[in-house]
Amino acid sequence: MTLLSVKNLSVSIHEQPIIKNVSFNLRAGEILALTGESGSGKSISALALMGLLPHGSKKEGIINFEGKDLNKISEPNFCKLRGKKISMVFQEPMTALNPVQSIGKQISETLIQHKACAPNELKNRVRKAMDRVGLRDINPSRFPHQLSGGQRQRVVIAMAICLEPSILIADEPTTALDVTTQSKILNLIQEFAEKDGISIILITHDLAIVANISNYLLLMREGILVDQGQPKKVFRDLSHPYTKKLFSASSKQVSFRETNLSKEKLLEVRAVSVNYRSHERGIFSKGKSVEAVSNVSLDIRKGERLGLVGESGCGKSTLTRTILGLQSASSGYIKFEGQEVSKYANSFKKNIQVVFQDPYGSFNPRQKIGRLITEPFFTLGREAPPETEQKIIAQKMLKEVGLSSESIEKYIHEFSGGQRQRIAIARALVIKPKLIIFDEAVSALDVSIRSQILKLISDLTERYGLSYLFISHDLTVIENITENCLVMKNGKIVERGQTKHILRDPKNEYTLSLINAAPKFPNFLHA
Amino acid sequence: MSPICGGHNLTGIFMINYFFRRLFTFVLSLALASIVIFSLVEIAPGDPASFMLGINAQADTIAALRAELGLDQPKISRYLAWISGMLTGDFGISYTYRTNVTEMVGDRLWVSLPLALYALLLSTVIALPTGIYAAAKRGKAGDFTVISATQIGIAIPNFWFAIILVGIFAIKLQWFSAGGFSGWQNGVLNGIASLTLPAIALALPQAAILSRIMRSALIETLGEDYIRTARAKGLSSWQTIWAHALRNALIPVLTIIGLQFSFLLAGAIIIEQVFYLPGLGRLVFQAITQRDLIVVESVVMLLVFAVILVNFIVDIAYMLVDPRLRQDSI
Amino acid sequence: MKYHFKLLLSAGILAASMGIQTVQAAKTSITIALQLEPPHLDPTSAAAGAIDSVLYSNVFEGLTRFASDGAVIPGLAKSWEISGDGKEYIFHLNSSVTFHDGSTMDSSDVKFSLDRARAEDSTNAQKALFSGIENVEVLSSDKVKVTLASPNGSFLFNMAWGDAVIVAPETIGEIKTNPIGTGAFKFSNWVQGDKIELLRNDQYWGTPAHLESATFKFISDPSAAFSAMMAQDIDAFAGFPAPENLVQFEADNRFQVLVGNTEGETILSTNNKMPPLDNVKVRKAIAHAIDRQAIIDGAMFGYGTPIGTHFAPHNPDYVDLKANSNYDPELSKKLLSEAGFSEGFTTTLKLPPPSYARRGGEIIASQLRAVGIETEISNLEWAQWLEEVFRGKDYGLTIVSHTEPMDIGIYARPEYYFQYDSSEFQAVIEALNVESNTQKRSNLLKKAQRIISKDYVNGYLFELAFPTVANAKITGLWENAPTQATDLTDVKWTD
Amino acid sequence: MIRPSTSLQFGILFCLAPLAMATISFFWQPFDITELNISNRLKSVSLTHPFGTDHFGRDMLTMIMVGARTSIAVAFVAVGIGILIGVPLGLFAATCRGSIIDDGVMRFNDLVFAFPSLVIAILITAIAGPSAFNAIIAIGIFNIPVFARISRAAALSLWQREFILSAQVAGKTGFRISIEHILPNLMHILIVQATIQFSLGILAEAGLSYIGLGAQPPTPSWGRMLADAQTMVSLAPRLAIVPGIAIILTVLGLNLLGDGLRDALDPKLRGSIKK
Repeated sequence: MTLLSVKNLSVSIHEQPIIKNVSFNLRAGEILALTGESGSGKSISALALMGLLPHGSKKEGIINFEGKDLNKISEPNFCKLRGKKISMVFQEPMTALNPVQSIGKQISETLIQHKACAPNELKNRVRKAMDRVGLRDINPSRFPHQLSGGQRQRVVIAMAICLEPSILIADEPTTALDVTTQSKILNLIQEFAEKDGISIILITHDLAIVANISNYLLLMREGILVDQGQPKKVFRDLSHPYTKKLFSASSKQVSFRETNLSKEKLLEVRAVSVNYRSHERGIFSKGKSVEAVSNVSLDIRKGERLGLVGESGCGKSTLTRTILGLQSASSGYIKFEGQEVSKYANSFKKNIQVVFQDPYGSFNPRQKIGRLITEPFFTLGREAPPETEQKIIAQKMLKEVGLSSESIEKYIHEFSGGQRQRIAIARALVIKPKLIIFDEAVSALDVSIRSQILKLISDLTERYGLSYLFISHDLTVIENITENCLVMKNGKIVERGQTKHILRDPKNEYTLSLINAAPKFPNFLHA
Repeated sequence: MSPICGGHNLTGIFMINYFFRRLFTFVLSLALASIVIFSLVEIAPGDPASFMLGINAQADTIAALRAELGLDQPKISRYLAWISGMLTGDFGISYTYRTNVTEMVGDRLWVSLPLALYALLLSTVIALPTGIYAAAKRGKAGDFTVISATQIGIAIPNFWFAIILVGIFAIKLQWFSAGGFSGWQNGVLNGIASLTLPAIALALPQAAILSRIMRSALIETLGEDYIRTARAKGLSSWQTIWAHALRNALIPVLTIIGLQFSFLLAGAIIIEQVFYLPGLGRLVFQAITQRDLIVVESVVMLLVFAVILVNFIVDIAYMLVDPRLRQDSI
Repeated sequence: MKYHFKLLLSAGILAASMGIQTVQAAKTSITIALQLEPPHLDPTSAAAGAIDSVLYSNVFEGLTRFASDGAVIPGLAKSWEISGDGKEYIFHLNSSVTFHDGSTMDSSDVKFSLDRARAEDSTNAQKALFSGIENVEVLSSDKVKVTLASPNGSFLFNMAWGDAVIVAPETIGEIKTNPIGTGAFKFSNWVQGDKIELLRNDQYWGTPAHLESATFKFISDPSAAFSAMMAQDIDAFAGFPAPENLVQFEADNRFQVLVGNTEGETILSTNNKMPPLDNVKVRKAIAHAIDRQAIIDGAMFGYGTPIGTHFAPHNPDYVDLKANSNYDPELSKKLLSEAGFSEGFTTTLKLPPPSYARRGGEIIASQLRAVGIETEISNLEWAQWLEEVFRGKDYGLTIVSHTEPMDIGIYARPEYYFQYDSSEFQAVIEALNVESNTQKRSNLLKKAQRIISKDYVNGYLFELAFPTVANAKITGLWENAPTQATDLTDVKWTD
Repeated sequence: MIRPSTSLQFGILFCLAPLAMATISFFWQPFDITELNISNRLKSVSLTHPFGTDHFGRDMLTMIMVGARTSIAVAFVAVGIGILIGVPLGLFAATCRGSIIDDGVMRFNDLVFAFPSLVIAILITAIAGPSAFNAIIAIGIFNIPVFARISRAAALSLWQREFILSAQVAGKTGFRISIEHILPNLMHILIVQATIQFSLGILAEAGLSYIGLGAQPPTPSWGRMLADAQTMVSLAPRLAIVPGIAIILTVLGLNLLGDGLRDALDPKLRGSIKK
């Protein structure tokens, strides 16, 4: 039975077309996956279905729901549908809740708005909805900031399903969450479809999730529906070239040549702990201190490619900052090529570089690429080559990372995310360091671009004989690009060893849960 | 900062702790302010005794008066006497008026405080609805009208506006008196009537500023994710504004209202001059020209105290409005 | 019902209706505005003219007093005898004079008042007035003898000043906030920064006042003064601060405008010790560079009488010496080059707050510039002016109105801020001080005027006018201001 | 709503007019305003005197032109003081974020904010005498915390950005990073704030001059013209209206300029559609 049918839906914002002529049907109890890379228009499609497009947008086409065209019904009537018949869950649980209202109040709002129950029943209904989404132990009088990200997402889901809507639109509901939390939330969503017969429109960029839980998939690219069908069939046939490209990027292993490691230690981290002082302090008492990194030791040998896996808040960023000398360790020491590292030692700084996660925040938007890339030369001090030579090196480096040498005169906003990450790599390489730290360097990138960047990293490090520490929350990335790896949890290293071994045969329970939770393409595809 | 530590006890302890920390800086600021004020006033050239006795006075007469006023004491002991007096609520005796400063300030506050509150009320009553309206209608004609009006409102000097108000409503139409204050003992309505024109003159630019801040705070809040969440629950856009956006948007607005209050209390000097109101501003202005040092010091200190107190209250009020602040540090 | 109706009325309409009520109720009371508020209410311990403006003759009286034309007439003393050597004065006091607190005023109060004013620790701003007194003796309850160290021709005049009023020892402690005098009005209430209220003294020893009550309001801002008068919030304004608005009041039949004369000689005070102003030629050049009429027109909108010396033109002893310093820029330039300043020079012009000084200063600066003298104008508050100019003598030129009556004697004080030191002049004043013969006094005064005029001590501009704006139905207000007083004893409403 | 370009256009137009008048007055003035011609006073609007003459017989148009110089100069220098002291202070505080110094700078800000600005301005002129220079100081002092606060807040968020981390990795000092990376990135905020403070400065100058504490004769300023006109409002209203409108239009222009610049300089709006 078709619950919702969309015909020729087009949306433009400020005269700029965002989605063009999208048509699809949603049947009862189905999980429809809407997928595509960033900018493909999947979120806008969802908002169009909800009638919540941003200011200045125009939509055309027909959205048929229960015999009515949602594009035509009045705003007050649409309000009666939202939350009751069609509800939505958003990507960012951290900001999706009103910070100054208790969660119970926010959940009950859906009930009150649609006059679903008598006031004296409200409490029970809220409790029931919270129990349903797995918040059995949480008091409804809590405020959002007192909950973890996963718990908040459950609150948002509770608000969305407490009136048992026909359709639940979930817009990247797990992207902002840790992998272990992600699988639990996905299970919950799946349950709604199976047990309660709620039709789900799941928006995600992750093809593995699509393959695992959806009944039907729609693949969008630049506002156009390019491929659709049952996931099993779509992924097996890979008839559309774009589908094929995406699929191989998500699943393919980067070619990775194993090298012989020398015994020589490049970086030696010994028993390093880092304490943070909490800001909550009294007038007379100092704040209690929180241990972000606890007794961590690690070595990186010359030519070694080491991975560090951990979920958010595990202390990996603090560790990076400590290694980079931006943060001082409370105890332990760090040696580079056998010499203890102090914060200001330039001999060390010129041999280490870093690539950060956010391609948008990594560059000063007011400087030209040429200046941005040559910034690391500053570490060389008087040894730095003259400016003209720096420019030549910069141009060469840009070519190495696959950009034209004219880019040197451009500003950073003229580049896409992937290109920016290439520039970041060029910047890291420009002074030929011995060690590079990649801090979640590909996490913000779309899957097809991610595989390109990973390949570039792999190629370049091989060519320059670099060692690196690759930090990521994503096991599949680590698997593809490191030979050894460490697993970190709550500031401690819980497991270490060869990446292959760890992934195949984890010793630690936490590592195991990480591996199990990571979405993988189901076996039916490999058959 | 860990997300799940917020038991009620902990929160309570934190709040008390926070309160005392703020109190500490509050007192420190006051102490610093008192030193600054005292030094500023002391280095001002001009002697209260010579001022009072005029051009025919003899040197011994001036010396006698200086002794009578205590001006022959060393600066440090005068400062300490002033501070310890203030702490016990005794602001000293005015050099020129020869009356208790506490009483004098008290009398003036009966004009300045109602005037400030009246102007603040007017400005809030005008600004909040227009700001909310403009935010709700952003990009449309209504928004344009409000924005244009506020732009002009900000640009008009309030004393200039005051002169025009007097010209129209006091001299031409004779609806209101041109100034002065009839006193509360002649009836509350009388008092309010004599404060109406000054309050309007003071409120206009304040309302324009507040309206703009209300608008932009609300627009910013309306862009938050939780607004979309609320809309997805089925709330209409007006319901969303009332139930979710307004309370969050009110936080910056509250700050500005706090600042405006202290500004209105102290900044009405020119308006008080135009309407010859016996308010605090005119008192301090007059005291400066007459070198009535003790009055200047005490009133300025009182005004600074008011501002710091309002900030303190606003800070504490934040904590009550925003549950996050009860735990996180600021 | 009525109450509710009232509440529903807008504040504006209410205020308007109240306005009508005040007009009807105003027959026996008056609201009169002054520019300056008294700092406190003791006329015997401050220079502030504002104290006299409210209290002189209304609340406090002296042995003698000024009449509205400036003549010295009997006050609390109904008559007096002067000994042949001019050193002893016996005053006969009016009997049945009581203070407002009911106690009688007798010769012991007179002794107390005069002794207090001349005491070592006195804070009387005009202590010099009493310096010649050697002894005060109570002869009987209504007779008091004052002995002077040397004869003083202006002693009776001095006793008419506000600083010489008679106060009672029992009430002196609170005089600054609760003045108890013998006048036709008693002090009732003071709302600081706003107004002072007086009530009729029904036990007054003399002719009782017509008004039952009077309110003095203080409006310092000239434009507020205009608005308040125009909106009829006040019934009269004594010493209206904005002469430019007088035309409008004159044209409006709701109002009357009284322009009286004052004792205020407005002069371009000159530092006679500061080069090049120590050169009499330079001072003469300045005097001829000034166009008095332009200043009177520009700064005072035509109100003011040009003067050529430091003397009030309405005084019978006045000599018209304007011709000594007629407007003649060419002569001025010539004098400058004779003095060796053909290229001109630069000096300072420090201006106190009143508009005659601020506006007049701008005009004078422009007139001096025309003959080559540059002035650096700086505007000072009174406190600064007293410190810098008056006491510090750090100035070249300044403009100020000397409002004390008969104050030509200041030119005899070489340490005075003009720093004029002329033995010839000093001798004249010394002679004057001991002279009580009227004709001889007159000759001496005329001589004194001529000396300072030919020495060009200061630039003599104009005698300050004293404009009073009042409701057309009020009579009995003083037109002139022989001293700073707003005598209400004779004021009444006509229908 | 006014589209960014519209408000920018109007803003530039309204700001250029007084600027042009001020500039022209340096080379050419319709009349000599240092020469007072009392007999010519209070002449009403005519061809020779488009705005009439004032109480000293000076040409009002010339007064407005020359007055623009003072008003603009006072506001401009006062903003300059605020920027030159406030911005380094704010940047310094942000560089030492969390430390005692940062705390001290913030407390200093609060303290200055706590003082009633007008009262302090009056005190300053009581100490140093009224003059345009002292008005500048009085207005400038209160600009310091404004700029310190906004530059600190903006710098703090910039310090969290990863490009600052890269600069730190490159071994650059906090001072150098502040100059090279932080300052250019908060320039647009500073420019917008400067236009706002500029307009407030013009209003403040007018207010101070109105009570006689601003520019001193013979220097004309718009505020002083208003002060001179206050008792003549009923006699010749244009004496108050002309400088009043000059002030309003300039302040309006600066505010529109600020709004327009805010939109035009906002990096979020550049190169991509706003989310």
